[in-house]
Amino acid sequence: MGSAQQELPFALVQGAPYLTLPLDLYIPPDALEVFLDTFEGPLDLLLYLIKRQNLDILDIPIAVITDQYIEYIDLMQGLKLELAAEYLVMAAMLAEIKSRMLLPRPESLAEEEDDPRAELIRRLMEYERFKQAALDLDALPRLERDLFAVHAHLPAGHLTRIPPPVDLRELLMALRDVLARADLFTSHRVEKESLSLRERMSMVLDRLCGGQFVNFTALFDLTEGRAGVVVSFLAILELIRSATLELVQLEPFAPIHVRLREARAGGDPSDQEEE
Amino acid sequence: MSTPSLKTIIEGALFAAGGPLTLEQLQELFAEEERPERGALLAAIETLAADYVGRGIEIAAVAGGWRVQVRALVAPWVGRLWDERPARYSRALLETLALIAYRQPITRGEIEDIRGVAVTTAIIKTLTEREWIRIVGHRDCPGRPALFATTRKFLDYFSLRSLNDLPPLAEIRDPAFLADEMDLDLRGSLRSEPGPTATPR
Amino acid sequence: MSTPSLKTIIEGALFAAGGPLTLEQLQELFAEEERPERGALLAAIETLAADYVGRGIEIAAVAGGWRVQVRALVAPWVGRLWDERPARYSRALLETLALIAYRQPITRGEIEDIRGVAVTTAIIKTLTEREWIRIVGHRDCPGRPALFATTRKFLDYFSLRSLNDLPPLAEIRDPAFLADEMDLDLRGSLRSEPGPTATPR
Repeated sequence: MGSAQQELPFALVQGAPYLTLPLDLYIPPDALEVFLDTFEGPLDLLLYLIKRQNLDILDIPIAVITDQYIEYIDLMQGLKLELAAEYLVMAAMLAEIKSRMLLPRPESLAEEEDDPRAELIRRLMEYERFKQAALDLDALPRLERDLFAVHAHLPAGHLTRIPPPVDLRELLMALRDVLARADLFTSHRVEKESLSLRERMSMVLDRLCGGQFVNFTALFDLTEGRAGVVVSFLAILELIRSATLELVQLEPFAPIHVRLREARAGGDPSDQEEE
Repeated sequence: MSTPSLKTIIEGALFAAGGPLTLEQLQELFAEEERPERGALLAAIETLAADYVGRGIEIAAVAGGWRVQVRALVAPWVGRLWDERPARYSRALLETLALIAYRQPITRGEIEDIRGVAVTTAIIKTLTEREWIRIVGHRDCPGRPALFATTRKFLDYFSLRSLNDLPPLAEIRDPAFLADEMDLDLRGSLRSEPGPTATPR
Repeated sequence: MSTPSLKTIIEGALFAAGGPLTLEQLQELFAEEERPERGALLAAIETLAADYVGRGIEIAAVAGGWRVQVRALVAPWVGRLWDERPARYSRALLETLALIAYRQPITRGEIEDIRGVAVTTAIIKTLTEREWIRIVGHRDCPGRPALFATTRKFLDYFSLRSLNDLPPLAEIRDPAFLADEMDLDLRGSLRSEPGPTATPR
């Protein structure tokens, strides 16, 4: 996996791919933001630094890599880019490994078992495997991109699609979940609002759904009594307030007409609904 | 990788489309410089249609263009795909329905605001096809969004005489409400979620 | 009207289903007394698959059964049917998904340990809403973190029949100077790779 270095552009600056960083590490500020998006974290950045120099992951020159890594981090902090805490943790860890490498090691200890880089190397290799696995996964033929599901039409008459049953309590449970999520419903206005008003609003809209003008008075059913008339009236007011309905009176004392606010031609107060 | 033939491309497109495709739509699958003539397309469609004679599906000319459909001969069997075990509605659909019931008339945008996530077209379509909701008007604001309300059928289905029979919101919000009243019965029905054995749509 | 052949019926069903169908689902299309054996079904599917070699569509075996799909060869043209480009997934999401696929069941913390950065809630939510991953349990340790695994939908989406079909993970190069110390550790993690029976239900 590690032998072939990938020549993926490290960053795109004004459309031009950057395959390597300038040696002096100067990067235009724009590019640094790209930089942060380009790397998936400290391990990814470290892998990049290692691969860029064709170094063997198993034998990292820790002092060199540490210095480079810290230079990047300093640079990014200098530019006040928000840096994930993980980058700083890694910087500290690198510095620690570096200092341990510098310490003289007692002869008695087998050096294989004491390499301070071991844990870092293990993590780098592990991360690199899954970085590759992600690329492999992305390369698999997948629906909606490489393959598409087929949909043949089924002629009418053969489909006895049974719609799922719904329990009212299930519906209420769903509503409660939404309520729990939405602070909107904590307002007293909503809680006090009568459902009969909302129902009436729908009924009024239904009467007007053809887009024609309807005589204002025709929207009231006097047999409902006073309460019913009041609900209808409130419903109409509410619909006017929310700019769903409009009232039209051609001249003073002429009958008032109501219709849906919809820029639809052909409506004229004279072709009012027959009652 | 060789370039697939015109017929192969058209075959793929007709099967993927999920609805009829016109000649123009088929032409637009190709970049300008390789766009086939109508004649060539028609010839390819004809050859394709001939390929499917006597099979389980056929390519039919309908008003909207060409469409792949299950042959009437096998439809009685294929129709059984949807016969048993009706799928259950998603939580998103139930939430949408509940919000339309309690807040009608309401726009899709308003539902989305409350739910905090998008309401898919499929949900609105399903609820409309089931005749539980309908469009009762349009709000007079940019885009003139449709206003949804519940229907008589909705009330009938849930055995309600009117929306007023629905419990008030305050009651639903009470944590005790569903906990006590709904007990095991509901738990049971919730548990019977469709398994991953893809219930065909 | 003559009775259509088994192959014709299966063809109609596979094309209409909109997703994979299992042998059991295909059997259920038939009344009890005319229900075909699995062997007969398999033979019919095989013949069908052979019929479609070299065409714009193909019959593929995925985790959820058999599925008819538009071939990748014509995808560049067919993809133009839709305005939107196919979704591209970020490296962060793909790495998270890869870890869940290869190391399931796995906790968010374990994913973060390997990736070296935090896994955002948005990624987990996207993967969950796409139904590619789900919670299969909780680790019995402080905080009882959720254990994630991939679903059959994930396999179907990526055209896999089982987790075994995933591309093999890169081999671990044996670091000589670490050999002893790391042996156990690495073997341990290798062992937890998906076994042949790890296909989620």
